Amino acid sequence: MTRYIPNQDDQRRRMLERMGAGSFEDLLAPLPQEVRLDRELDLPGPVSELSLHRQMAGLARTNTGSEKVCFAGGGAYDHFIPAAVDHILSRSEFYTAYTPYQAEASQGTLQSIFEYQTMVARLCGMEIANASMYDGASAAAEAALMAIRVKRKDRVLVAGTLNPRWLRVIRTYLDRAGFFVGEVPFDDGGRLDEDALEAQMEDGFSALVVQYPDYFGQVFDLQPLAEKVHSRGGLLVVAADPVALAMLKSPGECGADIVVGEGQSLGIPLCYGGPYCGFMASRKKLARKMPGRLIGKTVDRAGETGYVMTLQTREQHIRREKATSNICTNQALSALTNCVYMALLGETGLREVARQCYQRTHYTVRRILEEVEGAAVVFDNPFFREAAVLLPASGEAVRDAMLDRGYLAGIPVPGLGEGALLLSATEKRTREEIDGLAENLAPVCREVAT
Amino acid sequence: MTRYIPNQDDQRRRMLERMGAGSFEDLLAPLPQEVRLDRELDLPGPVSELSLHRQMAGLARTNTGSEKVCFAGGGAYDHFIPAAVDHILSRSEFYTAYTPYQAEASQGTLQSIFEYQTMVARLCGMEIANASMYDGASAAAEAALMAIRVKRKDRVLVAGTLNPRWLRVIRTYLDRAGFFVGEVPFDDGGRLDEDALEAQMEDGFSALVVQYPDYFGQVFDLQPLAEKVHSRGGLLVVAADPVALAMLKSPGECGADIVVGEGQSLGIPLCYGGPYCGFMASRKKLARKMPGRLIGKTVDRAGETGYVMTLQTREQHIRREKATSNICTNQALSALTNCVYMALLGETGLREVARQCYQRTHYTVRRILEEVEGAAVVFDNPFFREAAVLLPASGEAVRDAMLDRGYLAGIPVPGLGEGALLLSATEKRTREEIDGLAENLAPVCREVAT
Amino acid sequence: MMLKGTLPTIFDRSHPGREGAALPELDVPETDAEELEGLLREGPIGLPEVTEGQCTRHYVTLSCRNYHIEQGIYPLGSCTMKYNPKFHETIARLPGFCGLHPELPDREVQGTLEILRRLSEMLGEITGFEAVSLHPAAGAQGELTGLMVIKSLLEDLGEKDRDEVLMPDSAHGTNPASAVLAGMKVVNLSSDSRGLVDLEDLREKAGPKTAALMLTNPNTLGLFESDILEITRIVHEAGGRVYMDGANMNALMGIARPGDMGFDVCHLNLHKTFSTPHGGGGPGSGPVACTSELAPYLPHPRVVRDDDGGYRLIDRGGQAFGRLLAFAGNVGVCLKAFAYVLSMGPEGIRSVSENAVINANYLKALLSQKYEIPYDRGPCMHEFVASGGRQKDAGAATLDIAKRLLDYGCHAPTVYFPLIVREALMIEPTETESVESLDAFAEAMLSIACEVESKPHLVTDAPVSTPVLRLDEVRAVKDLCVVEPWDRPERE
Amino acid sequence: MMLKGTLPTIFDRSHPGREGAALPELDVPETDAEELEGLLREGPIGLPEVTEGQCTRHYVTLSCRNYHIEQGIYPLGSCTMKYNPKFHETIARLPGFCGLHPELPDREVQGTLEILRRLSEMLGEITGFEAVSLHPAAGAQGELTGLMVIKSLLEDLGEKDRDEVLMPDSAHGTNPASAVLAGMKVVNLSSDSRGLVDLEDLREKAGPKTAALMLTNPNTLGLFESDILEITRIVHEAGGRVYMDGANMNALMGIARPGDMGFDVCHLNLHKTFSTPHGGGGPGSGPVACTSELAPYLPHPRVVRDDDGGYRLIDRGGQAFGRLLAFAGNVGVCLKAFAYVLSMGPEGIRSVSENAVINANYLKALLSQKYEIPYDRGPCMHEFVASGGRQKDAGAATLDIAKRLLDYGCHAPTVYFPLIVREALMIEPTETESVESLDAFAEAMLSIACEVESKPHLVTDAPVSTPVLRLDEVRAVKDLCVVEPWDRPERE
Ligand SMILES: Cc1ncc(COP(=O)(O)O)c(C=O)c1O
Ligand SMILES: Cc1ncc(COP(=O)(O)O)c(C=O)c1O
Repeated sequence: MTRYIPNQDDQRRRMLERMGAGSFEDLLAPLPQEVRLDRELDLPGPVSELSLHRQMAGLARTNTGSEKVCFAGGGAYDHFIPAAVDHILSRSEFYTAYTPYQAEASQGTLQSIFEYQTMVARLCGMEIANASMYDGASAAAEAALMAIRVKRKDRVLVAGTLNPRWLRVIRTYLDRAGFFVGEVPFDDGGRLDEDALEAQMEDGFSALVVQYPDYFGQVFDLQPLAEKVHSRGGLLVVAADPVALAMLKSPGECGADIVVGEGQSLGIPLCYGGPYCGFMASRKKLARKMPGRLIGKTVDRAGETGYVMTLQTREQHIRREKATSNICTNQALSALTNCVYMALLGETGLREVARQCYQRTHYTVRRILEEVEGAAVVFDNPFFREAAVLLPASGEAVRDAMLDRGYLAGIPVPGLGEGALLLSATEKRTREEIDGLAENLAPVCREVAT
Repeated sequence: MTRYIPNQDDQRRRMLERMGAGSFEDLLAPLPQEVRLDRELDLPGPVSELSLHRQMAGLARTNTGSEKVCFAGGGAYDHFIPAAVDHILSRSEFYTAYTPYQAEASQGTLQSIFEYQTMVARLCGMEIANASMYDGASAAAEAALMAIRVKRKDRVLVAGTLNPRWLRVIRTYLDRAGFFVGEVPFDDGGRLDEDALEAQMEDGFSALVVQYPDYFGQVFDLQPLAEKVHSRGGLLVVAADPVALAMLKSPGECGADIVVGEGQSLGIPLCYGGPYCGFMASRKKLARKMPGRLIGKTVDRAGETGYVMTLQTREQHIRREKATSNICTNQALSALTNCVYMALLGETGLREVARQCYQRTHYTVRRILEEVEGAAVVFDNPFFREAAVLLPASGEAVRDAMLDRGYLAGIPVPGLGEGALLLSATEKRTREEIDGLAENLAPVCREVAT
Repeated sequence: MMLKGTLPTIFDRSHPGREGAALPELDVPETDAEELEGLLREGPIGLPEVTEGQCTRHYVTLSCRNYHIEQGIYPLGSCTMKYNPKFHETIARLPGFCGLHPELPDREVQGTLEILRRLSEMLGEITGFEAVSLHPAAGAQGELTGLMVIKSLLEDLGEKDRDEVLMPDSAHGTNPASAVLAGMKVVNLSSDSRGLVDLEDLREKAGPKTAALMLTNPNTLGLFESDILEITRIVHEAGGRVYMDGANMNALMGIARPGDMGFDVCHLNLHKTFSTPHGGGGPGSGPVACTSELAPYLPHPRVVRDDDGGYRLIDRGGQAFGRLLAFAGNVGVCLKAFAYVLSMGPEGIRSVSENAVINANYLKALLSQKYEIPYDRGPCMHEFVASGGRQKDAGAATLDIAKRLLDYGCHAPTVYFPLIVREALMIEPTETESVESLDAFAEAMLSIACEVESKPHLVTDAPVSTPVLRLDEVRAVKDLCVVEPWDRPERE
Repeated sequence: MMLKGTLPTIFDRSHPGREGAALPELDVPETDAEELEGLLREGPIGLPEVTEGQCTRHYVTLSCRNYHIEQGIYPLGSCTMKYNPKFHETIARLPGFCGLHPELPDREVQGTLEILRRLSEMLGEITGFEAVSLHPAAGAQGELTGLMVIKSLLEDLGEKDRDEVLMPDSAHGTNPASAVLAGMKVVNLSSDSRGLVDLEDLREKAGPKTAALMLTNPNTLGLFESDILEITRIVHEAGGRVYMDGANMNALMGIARPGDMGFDVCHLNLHKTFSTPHGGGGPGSGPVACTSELAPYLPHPRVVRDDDGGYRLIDRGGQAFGRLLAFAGNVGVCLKAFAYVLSMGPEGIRSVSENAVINANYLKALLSQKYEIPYDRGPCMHEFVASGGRQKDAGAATLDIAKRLLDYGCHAPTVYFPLIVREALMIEPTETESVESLDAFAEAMLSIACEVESKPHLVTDAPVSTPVLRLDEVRAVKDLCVVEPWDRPERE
């Protein structure tokens, strides 16, 4: 009947006979007549693979954005992905398997995720890491909830320099569960407002969530913040860019208690926002409060090393309403992607990615300041691979006009000023492309401004 | 040092120590100084994967031909290839393995090629088939040589309606080995010249090689020819289009002794001519004269079914100068491609491919005759999925002008007349594309003619 | 040929200086990073150093230690382990789709928006609902979304006190966990002797505090809730809404629709019913479909079609309860599900469910020769639950049977769920298994049942053919080790 | 977990009506095919009918019965089983390359022509020759090409009587077979006590009938022919040409060039030295490089670069001896080799050979603890030949050792070749194996040597861990069965 269903009429008849049913209708006996659908579904198809190919290729072509030279970041980056990554992910052994419920028949998934957890923990400078969350933003929200489980205060503070999308996700999760979010504003210099922070901490809180580097790319030492938060009895939750961690002091070293982040930059295609992969690492003593799956090392009957899902009593299928989270299916294949990517790039490769992102973004900013009269950086602090630039024209209008010239110039951040554009250059952006961006921005700003 | 070489300086030092060598230079002791290269090779690179990607994508873009709507055939066809084919071929188990010298560790390759041989034999209506040849043309040449081994006459006749490229290949193989090729011309009606054939057979011959359908797409019953050839003591070698065999009487049924052909249309991309895959099938009694590898079924020590390379005493690694051919590496992965393609399309699918090629090519010819004033078919015989059309302008000029309009309209065959174009439409050519071809041909013929 | 036992980790294969991927040289003038002094990482990160070949060999070797759907039957109940069409994987990798930055404005992403919109409509048609959100990343997040939607409506209606979620004791663990995450309380309903919702109990517990009933239908026993119209009526009359956990939708497509049964909202698992791969545990996608009453509360972002035919993402405003992910959702997964619906067409989609139901009933008939089938009063839907109770009494637990199946080259069913069946074996063959495959699986199960009687150690010692033998889960908890230990080199 | 023993064939999985791929409906008006009456096939073809899922599962399951390079070391001597870079596979699949019809005129295929031209030049530089043809599909066809080129030259020089090809007794089987196919006679040369060409014998046999000497260098013992300059001189003085079988070029790249040793022509195996995958036995590519004297005779087609920078295919005319394939050659393989040279660069290419040589010598040193190494008078090049003679005397043949290695998770070396070594084990580790991998292989070999001494049945009964046990090759010949039997249904 279709290319995905093997049994044919004669076989179905024989099967129905075997179970003593006269026809398929007999099997529907438990369904009241009133709920049975008495018509065919109103759906398109069926289409052959060749027609499907034509239709999908046509739709893909209308996604003109995929061909624009990308200077947008904001939590999703246009990185180079070695071909070997997809070779491994395309193994049906990995991508068609279920959650590793039968450990002895799932050592491939289990060991690779154990390796993933190890890499994430080392990158974050933490003792443990879990097997992945849906994305960075939901990982941050789950970290906030985790902090509440640990500290039992119903309020979590969030730095105003956090990615606004992430802030909305944290708000949604916490609001609906009956908890409170306090936003700590930043001052004109781009720094967290110390007084506001002090004041908010006074009121009692379980954790402060801070991004590192922050949404605007700024890098501040986390250590003083960690000390302050700890001295007030809270946990420090750091939302980190994993690429930055190859270059910057690890949050663990600075005193963070929980580190979360978005793994997209580690080998995952942009794909209009998903599937991505949230990571979460923490101090070991918090293990039992952690949401999500954890893979642990153990031995088999013969003493050989093997891996299993562990601390399952935290999870919904065992603990039900007392579970540390409702997460079940996570982003395992994306976590494997991160793992393989990090293994391929390795110690020096990932450092080099970080270095090039840093250098290329700095060069981009420099060239824009050279080319575009009246352009300025919004803040004057050290930044990593993302920068807010103030242009002499509406950020949104400039972005749109630049798209016509083949560039996605960045993300408008009107909150920082009408002309503010957040931009980022990865290792993929060549000098030519960067120069092209800067040289096109100048006339575009003039056009748009008038 | 590079991403493909694992050993590092410290490791190499330790290895050299272990074998008692002071340095790598010591290992070059057997090379006279005079033959050592005293400079670095003059080669480009090294380039990173990302740069390589840019360079290769750039080169691919200059291959403008890949985007033309393809109506060319002539032994290579633009067929639809289901995605599952590449999924299977991309298994490193298949594509990174060597020739299955250790049968117990190569059952994957061996069984699948056994299945391939079976499919080929059934398609051809023959009793046996081998594990593949380099391409259809060299398979035809090897079949001619095989016929000479069987019949011990040093001359082989070739129908003039054979693909001229194949004729050149047969000539090259036979000439160089000291054998003779007699070409049997065709008459104005597109049929083999019976008298010439009779005359050439008189002189003694080992085989007649005939294409089915012939180069111009024409289908003639092979049976009378087989009888004639056999009655004169020769073998009939049929060079067949495997897609046609899903629709037409099999050569085996018609009395062919050896059937060869090009497997490209069974799942292999066009790729500017290679790698393709020659197939060869024959009567069982000729097995010991066959060139190339043969996979056979057997049992293991426990009586379980397994597969091995068999009749190896025909092959070069055993029989050396007495081997039936010098072939060693063949086109195994392409044969696997054919196998998986045929399994996916299956009995009805391959028949449908044949039917659609037939119908679409006929529609194409009909539309051209409707649209292009003065166009005619060259021959008036039944044809399968290829047809020679005579246009009122130079075939080559028309082809070139049509390329500018986005069509590869066919292959000029000036031997049939200045305006002759050989064209073919597969199941991939939509009605819209066919109409477009015909409608563009009309003005192009006018333009070009003037 | 495959080596069994301990395998080195990728860290064991590392040697300083090896590289697996190189970048192009930096071609822009360098800034010296002195502004970052004191902020820079010192000492190694601890990532492995291997070549591309070593890396590939390591993970390919690891992969071969997995059971997977292209190896054999994978009858995990409640998981719908069907075949994942290959071409749909190709589609999701087309640069036009996977190269899209999520901050691109709508006009640059029309193809993807169109697909998201049309997929929503398809899923609405299949479930019988007005509106669909593709935002949730998995079933559990779908549940949370559905409950948040209900909660938002109730708040708007001024019914803040409704904070109880009723659910049967056979419910999947995510149901109670999601209810709590949505800030609600769980009230368990008992199942009756049929294995269905106990109407008496429901009538008793549904009341002014009821926010919702969460029901899986067919339920986790694989049984259709025959009283569904009565059930939804009771809850509605009590002022609550009814949530359907649609994990088992593979039983119903084209046959019956939640929207026509009185449900208000349901989630689907694209990674089950809609053939997208499970990926060893994700990513999935858990769209939520609901009535027009609930629609305004669905989360951001949503895709609408404008009068000019263009598609637009709505990411702010209205009554949406918020958002649960930074971006639109697991878009790549949605692409595959869209392709699946197109590939199947309406007849094919119904045929999926028909064949899923036939396959399950056939297997049930075969297995009932040796295994107890509780609640077996008539046909099941796409799955059924057997009990290993008889075998347990003979000395082999359901866990042992599961492990033994691995030796037979089959994956095990879901075990010990639902909780209301002793020694549960929850079996879902799916429609993509052939009758030959079902026969072979049944043969393995029956043969194991015989082993339990005659040579139980074969079963209790299983598995013996897997890369490792039975693993010690207790020890994994006791000596918790979730990251490879590392002697971090001292900083200079 | 993997099922051992007999596996059904794809035909066993077939059932009428199943389909694995569907075509779009025919959208053109139909011709009725009555003109074909009497010419149509009647009755079924006999192809299987399976779904995409069944097909995929079948071949994926089969694939798991293969040993492969991403599983472990594959030290087949003379085969250069190195790692196949993944990105090069991606390249060959770019539509811009794989979508090109071979009858397209030059202007439409400039990218591919440029690559073919530049690859020719690179290979010319690596081998030290003037001209290169990428036409031959594999090494053996390269040999044939090389010999035909020599033959054509000799004919032009009026030296038709030169029809003897000299070759050492250690030559690969394709060498004599190719000579015969080129219409020449084979004259064997003996090897001397060093394992090298016996100069005396050569001087004796080289003469007025000599068309060519065919020599593998390093030879099949892995030894460099130290007298190579003298050898080529002798042949040239006798009026012959010298052909190098370049299958072992992995030993020499960037270190020494055949063109600088006095060779006239040589072939390369891109599927060995240049990292393109072997595909389970092909496709490969066997380019031929030669001196300017021989260049005019190289086969069609060739690619030239015109003054305007455009590339052009020459497919007719000149002195070319003809063609051996319908089209240009195994172009897809050439693309990968081109990418490989670019990826490596000049230093990397030399480093390939350096590491290949170091790896071989290291392994030789380790194995010499237990295995006899004949002709071991100094360093080997990229491979070496051990003898299992000692073990044979103890009761286990080289074949047994080879099979036993499979149980250790390693592939076996090439065995019983070259013929001049008793119980030969020809071992080529390649540069892409790490020292850890070499150590593990040596450990396996040494451990097997111990087994031969203490528990020889472990070796003679091997393999036991493979999907099937030792196979009966004799029976495969006796009861020849190369296609699955089929009861062709009678025609109605
Ligand atoms: C009945 C049921 N509900 C909910 C879920 C949760 O879905 P997900 O794993 O996609 O979060 C599952 C998955 O196993 C399930 O079987
Ligand atoms: C020394 C030698 N010469 C020639 C060949 C033949 O090469 P191919 O198999 O590519 O035809 C081989 C391949 O095994 C070889 O090892």
